[in-house]
Amino acid sequence: MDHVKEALAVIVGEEHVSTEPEELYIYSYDLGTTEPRRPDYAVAPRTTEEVRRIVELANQEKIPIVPLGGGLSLAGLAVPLQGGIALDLKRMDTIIEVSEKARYAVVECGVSQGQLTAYLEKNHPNLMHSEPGAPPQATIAGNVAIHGQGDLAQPYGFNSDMVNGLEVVLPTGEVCKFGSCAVGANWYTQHPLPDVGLFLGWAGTTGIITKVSLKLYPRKKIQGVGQFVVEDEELIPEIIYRITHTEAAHDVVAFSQAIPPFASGLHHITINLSADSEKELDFKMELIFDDTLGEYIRSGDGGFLGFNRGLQRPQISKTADWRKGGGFEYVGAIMPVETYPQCYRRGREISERHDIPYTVLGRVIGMSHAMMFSWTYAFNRADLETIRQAREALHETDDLALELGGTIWKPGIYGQKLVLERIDPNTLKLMKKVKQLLDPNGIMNPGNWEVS
Amino acid sequence: MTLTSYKYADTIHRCFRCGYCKFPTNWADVNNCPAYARFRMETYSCGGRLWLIRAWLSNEIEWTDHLAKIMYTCTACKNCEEKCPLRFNVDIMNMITAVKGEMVERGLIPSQVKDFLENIQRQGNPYGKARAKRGEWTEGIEIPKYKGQDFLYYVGCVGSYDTRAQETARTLGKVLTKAGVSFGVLGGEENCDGNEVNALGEETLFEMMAEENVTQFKELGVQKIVTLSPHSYNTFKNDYPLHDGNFEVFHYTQALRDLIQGERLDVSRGLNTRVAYHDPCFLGRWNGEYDAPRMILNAIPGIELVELEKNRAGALCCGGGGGNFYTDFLGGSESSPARIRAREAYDTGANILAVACPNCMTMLEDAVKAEGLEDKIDVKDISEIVVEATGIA
Amino acid sequence: MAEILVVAEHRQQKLADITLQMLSKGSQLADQSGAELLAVVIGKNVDIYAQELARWADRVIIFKKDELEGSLAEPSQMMLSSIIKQRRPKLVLIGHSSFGMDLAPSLAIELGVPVITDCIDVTIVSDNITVTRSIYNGKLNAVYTFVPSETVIVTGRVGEFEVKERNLRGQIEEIDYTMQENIEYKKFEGYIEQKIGIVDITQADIVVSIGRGIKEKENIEIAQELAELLGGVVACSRPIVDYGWLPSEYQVGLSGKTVTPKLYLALGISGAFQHVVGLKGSNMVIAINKDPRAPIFNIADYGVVDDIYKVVPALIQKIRELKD
Amino acid sequence: MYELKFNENECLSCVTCDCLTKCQYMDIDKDTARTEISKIINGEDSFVLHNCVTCYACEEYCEKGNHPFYLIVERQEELDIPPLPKPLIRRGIQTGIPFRGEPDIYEAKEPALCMGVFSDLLYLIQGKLFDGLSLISMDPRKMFHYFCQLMYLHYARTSVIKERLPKIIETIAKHNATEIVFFHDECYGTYASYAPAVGIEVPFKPVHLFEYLYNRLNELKDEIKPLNLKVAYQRPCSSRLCSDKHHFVSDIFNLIGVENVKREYVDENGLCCGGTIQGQRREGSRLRAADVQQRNIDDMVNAGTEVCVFNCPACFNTLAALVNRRGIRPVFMSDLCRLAIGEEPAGWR
Amino acid sequence: MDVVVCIKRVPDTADVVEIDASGNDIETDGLAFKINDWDEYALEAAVQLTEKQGGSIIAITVGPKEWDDVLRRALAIGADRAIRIDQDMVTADCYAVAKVLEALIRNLSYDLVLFGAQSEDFGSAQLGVMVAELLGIPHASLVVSLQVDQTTARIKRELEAGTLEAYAVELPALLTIQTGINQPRYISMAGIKRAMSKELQVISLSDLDLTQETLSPTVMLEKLELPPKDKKAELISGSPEESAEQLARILQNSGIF
Repeated sequence: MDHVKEALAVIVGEEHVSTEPEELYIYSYDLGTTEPRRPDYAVAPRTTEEVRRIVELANQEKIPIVPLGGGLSLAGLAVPLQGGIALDLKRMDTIIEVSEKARYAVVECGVSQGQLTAYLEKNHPNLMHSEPGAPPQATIAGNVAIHGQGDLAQPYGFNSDMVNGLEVVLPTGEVCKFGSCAVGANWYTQHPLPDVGLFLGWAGTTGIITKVSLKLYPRKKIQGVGQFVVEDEELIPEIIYRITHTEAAHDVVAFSQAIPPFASGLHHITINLSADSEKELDFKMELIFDDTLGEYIRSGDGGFLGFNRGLQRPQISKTADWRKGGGFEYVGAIMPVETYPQCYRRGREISERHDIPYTVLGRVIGMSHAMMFSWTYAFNRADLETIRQAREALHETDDLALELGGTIWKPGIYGQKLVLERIDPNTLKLMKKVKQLLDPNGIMNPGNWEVS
Repeated sequence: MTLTSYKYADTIHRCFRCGYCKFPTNWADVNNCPAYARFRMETYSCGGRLWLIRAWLSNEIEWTDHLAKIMYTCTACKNCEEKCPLRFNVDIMNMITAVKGEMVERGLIPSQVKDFLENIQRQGNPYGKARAKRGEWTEGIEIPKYKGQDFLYYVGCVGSYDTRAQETARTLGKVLTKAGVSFGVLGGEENCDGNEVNALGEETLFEMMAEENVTQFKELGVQKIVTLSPHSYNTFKNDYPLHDGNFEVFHYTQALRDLIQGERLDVSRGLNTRVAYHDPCFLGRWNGEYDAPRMILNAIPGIELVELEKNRAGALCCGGGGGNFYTDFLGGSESSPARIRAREAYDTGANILAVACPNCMTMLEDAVKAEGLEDKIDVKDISEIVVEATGIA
Repeated sequence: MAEILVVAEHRQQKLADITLQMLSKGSQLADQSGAELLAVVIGKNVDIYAQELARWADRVIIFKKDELEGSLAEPSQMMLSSIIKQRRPKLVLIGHSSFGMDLAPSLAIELGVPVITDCIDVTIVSDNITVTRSIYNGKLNAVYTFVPSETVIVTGRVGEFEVKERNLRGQIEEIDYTMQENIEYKKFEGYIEQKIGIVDITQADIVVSIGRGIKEKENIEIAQELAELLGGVVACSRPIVDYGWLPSEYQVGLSGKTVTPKLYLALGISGAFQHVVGLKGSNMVIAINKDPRAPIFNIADYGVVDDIYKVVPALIQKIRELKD
Repeated sequence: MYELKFNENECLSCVTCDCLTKCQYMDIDKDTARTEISKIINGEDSFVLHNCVTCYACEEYCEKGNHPFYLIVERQEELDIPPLPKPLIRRGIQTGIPFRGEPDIYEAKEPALCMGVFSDLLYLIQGKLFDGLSLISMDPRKMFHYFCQLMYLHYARTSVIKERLPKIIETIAKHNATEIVFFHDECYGTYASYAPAVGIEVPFKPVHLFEYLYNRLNELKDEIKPLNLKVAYQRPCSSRLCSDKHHFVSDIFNLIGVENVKREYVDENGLCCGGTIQGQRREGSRLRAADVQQRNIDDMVNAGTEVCVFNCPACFNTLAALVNRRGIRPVFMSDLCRLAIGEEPAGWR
Repeated sequence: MDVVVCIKRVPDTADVVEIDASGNDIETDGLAFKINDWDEYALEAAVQLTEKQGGSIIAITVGPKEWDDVLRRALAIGADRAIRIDQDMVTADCYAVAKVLEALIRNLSYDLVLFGAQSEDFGSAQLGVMVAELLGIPHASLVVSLQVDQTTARIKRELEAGTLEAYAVELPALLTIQTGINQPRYISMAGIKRAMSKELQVISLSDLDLTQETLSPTVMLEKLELPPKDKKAELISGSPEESAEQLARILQNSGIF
């Protein structure tokens, strides 16, 4: 047995480290189009201390570490581009604390979105967190590490804006806390101390987030989704502007897709509402669907499709089966809401050029401050040609996003390159300094955000 | 090697590995895949398995003992089929069983599975105990041999050989007698039902066993069967018809429910206690019977039935399915599914963890002990609870 | 005068224990039946064994052949058959060892005399030799006699015959034997020594040993845990090595190591003799096994008939409690 | 091209004008009715064309078996007075496009039952009542090949119906069943009423689900245990196309021993579920629908309804949750019947 | 590389073995029978050899009709054909059996003859070596490693105390195989069924020019008896926890901790 494996086994226990071809195979794959790359070790630690010791070891041995939670980024961020240790953090799944009154939850990095949702439903029915559309095994920490957004993005912004504090294992092995928790025991605020921006959005290249304190928000008794449909994409920015102006909606998402046919060429806007009473609900419904959108209905340009109570849990993975192919990947970009019409038209062109049924979606972030616009490309895992097509389409879309004045969210290698080419040189310099300072041996998820 | 024969070669790539297969009905944790709960590496999740099968089919990985073990840690609990949002989900079990079949054909199976199947071939039970001793569980009690009564009471291997499960088998015998049911057992002439053999991928062996049993049942004029084990129930009900064995099959909880509702079994004596019921996979997810056992428990005065957090279609498997009650790939750890389940049961505050399957019984009773909870919660079979409620000594 | 011949076995400048066991049995039988005990030793500078052999045997015959190496079954057969033909001993005793297994059957065929192997007892009553064998994995004994024959060959099970010191001064004679053929068809290529593992189980005071009953490789951990708790080491019986779950240096028994600990804790070990011979020297043997009929219970001081998974974790817990 | 068979003279000579005077969504007296009808007949604009909630009821009100509703809808299309906003109409029309390959055509044994576009509701036709039926349109991916299209009456797009329906009929006919029970009475209405009305030929005999249920229940009479429930029936718009079958509702209720509560909005006066109204273009449609639903459910509650019985999955989708919130249990007729013969339908738990 | 593998059918003694009325045989009613463990390793070794370098495998045995099942199994494992000498010799002495086998093998073409090192039932571990001597070919017992080229077998024998010894043995040779030399594969029911089509030849003693007389025994089984329970463990009873409790005390009192 090689000495690194032995050392790892001492840290996490024999059962939680593997060099077997099977584990290495599975951890070499992302669910998207990224080429696989085998790690040398698959390791599943249980505690921050174990993570710390693994990082120490990796520094001595100069072995890369690639942390992953759900491993669902799709952009290949969890593929060990330069081998090393695939660090599966899902065993670190304790929900440490929920503060009902201060509305926050402290969780270990392996806690999944679904786990927190279920936990809150059961124990804190008046609280909710901003849950992304990803499958429920996506983790809280992974999501903030890539600036994810969830179904509360419209009123409250990015999930990474909801961070109250972090515990991070630095690439050199120190364990640091950020936010109020660094001073006292409480995890109730990130400010006014020096901010934690050195780790959010870095996709695990500057450290391993081991604990997160996440803001929670009021969850009202009645949850529901209203749907509004328009034919003319040009209307979308204005409609979104008006809806957000009411401050009465939660999640606001506009989408259009080729399959199923009913959605083709149309734009569905889903509007999540919540209320504690029928009265409040009626008021909000009237405010949005009659007062705000009524004129579109009367003119015949927009249609009210109805309102359903209860929140449908998103099952985005169904997209993967459209071509009976078990795969899809998307480019998500943070775009100005005004660009929705071009995003739709140009995206549709790209899809049709690569003959992939088009799927586009814009989720409003903040009060129309921005939207996360995604172009999704399904492929057939068993058909390399379709994977190649999808990959091309994705790259063209990366270019498009920047061309339209947007920024790519959780870009893969190709997108990262584009961003770094365009980024302000001084910012780039600073990023280099930060990276070199934090990760002198360059062991953290190397190949990603390679600024040096 | 390429598995030209592999039946699902053109669908297996459709798994996206999104991970729904790991979840209970609510999303409380990712531990509802027993094997994944035990080992917590992606390879042991249903998705991991499907990807590995595909990799094996396409020669991306070689066969290894480890690969075989990963496949055989699947307890065939069907949680994945229940939770997978994609349309091919109905085939997931078959996909895994089929690859086990390939391994069986090549003889590439873990030693424990080899022992299991060879013991079956030799002695007709997984334990390798003497075929001749199969009837011994009936010693010391009045239990009629089957000769044309209304019901054949089929006990199965675990009930026939496992000392704890033997008690259950005898108890159920008493209850049926008390209710005046006309039934009989095969005792030493009983043969293994083959449900696990099938799940382990030994298709041909299973077919032989099924055909032998069908012939025997027909010769004896069997029409209705009541089984102790949901595993037997499952294969009699769903597989035997394909081997021209069409019998009216009941799991004993269905029979007891009818007896109680038909007032042939008086449980009015009652039992003052708190009971949590564990759904066996082969009764629940495999055959959709979630209510019969609950109806029985609810019919007993004094019993407060509480639900485990994961119940019905979202129940966590005891880890004993797919032969694992014998091969025990998931044993020996705090994260063994049975021990997780034992802790969940304890958290409900129940005094009794009720089971309706001899495999669950042995798995969970051991787990309760391993967790040091034996003074806090008893594992009892529903028939044993009924016996107390009827006041049969 | 009638003779009983014991074939001495040695390897790497050491006389095998089995030889002393055979000599002890042989001399006892010789006394009873008023026969002479003859010890024969064959091989490379075997004169070094002469004195020791002479303490048991009335006569020691040495075939010194320095060109001979390895376990010598074939050359031994040649020389033995010659001397047996010439001296006609009534009984030839050989250890049922790797050496004896290679030698005895073919020797018997060559001489056309009866042979019974792996005996756990030999008696001579009024010239009739009776032997007992242990069969069906220790579940039964079988008693055998021979058809009348000038010479019979018996091989004795290792560890079954107690060594009783004697202090004769048997006479030593060296025979110079010239081999008609030198053995081309079977070339010795050397010994492969057991690599000493990380732990040397032969030196341990406490041995927690696991057998087939452990069922699953991962479960070795609980044995490990118990061993560590008691400051001992883990060992195992043959199946565990055959499964490839532990390297062979952890194996106790005939083909493995012989251990002499204060405590030998046998977990899920049935107790086949090949294993049991390796732990005879233990002060205390405790066995935990599901099967009440497991032979291990015949040699253990204490036994628990139960599943090791139920008992061992509980035991670990209890020991912890008692410790603090 | 297919032509609506509408007898103008008979209509113009009508004394009652029930079609409009009985309308529950427009308050119209006889004289206004007469003038508006003649406008409609002559292809002129009329407020009726704008205010119609497309509830189908006038098809039933018309004593002469003329087709006032079909006429209204044709005129709405001709004069481009769509009752719904454009995007909803386009969405609706696109919904009917099959996109998951061709259906597999097999010989259906008699009696056959066609699920139409409700293939994923197979759980509603389980048990003894449906034993031995051979099913048509069981695959949700192929169900739009069996879509009766009549929904487009709500969209004022009879052109689409006329264009697509023959192909659909052809597909169903390929299964070679002479008698076909239709799960949804919108399908039944299509083949029993609409197709003949516009002269599309139907080569099989449609059977109404309730008629089938009623007969099966009679066969299983001795297994029926009276349910003793107080029920209200939510009449779907399409049942107005086959009012001759409506009596089976009460026949079945009598057979299975449930009490059809006395209430205002029953039978001829039944109210629309509001599903289509809420999306209409006309000012205040959403609130109008809410009001209709409110009145409908209040009426059920006041009549002491325990169970609200549905035939149409669309009504069920719009109303089930609402009635439930008012303590009334929503259930499909088929499940209610299964309950009566001692089965335990999944929909009941 | 042509290999002859000699196999035996033995009772599955998982459960208790009882002595029958005669006193010198066991009660076979209700016993299941199987191929001798060691022989399965021998067959696997043969199959692995021929899989690598081609050649054929003949499985042979001496026994009555029922013994066909182990030959079928051998065929399923990979033997090309099988021969059964139709003669019940379960209680006969090894010498006689050796003579019969030798008479058969002598007429077969082979480079290698493999036996299991011993049998599960009587375990005399002598038959193979006797046959070798009768055939006049080199032999080695307790083989735990085997590599073969055209003329030689490179083998390792298992000695005591974990030591092995290596030999180069000229072919043709006879080896007795020790467990652990390989991992015998599982034989599926389908495999056994397929093997039904393979040739299973049955011959009689006379076919080998042997008579009962030539097989007169050299040793006699007088009786079977239960082994004396010299020393029996003091059994600790009770629930796992109770026994654990007692054990812990015993260990503590004897100063183990």
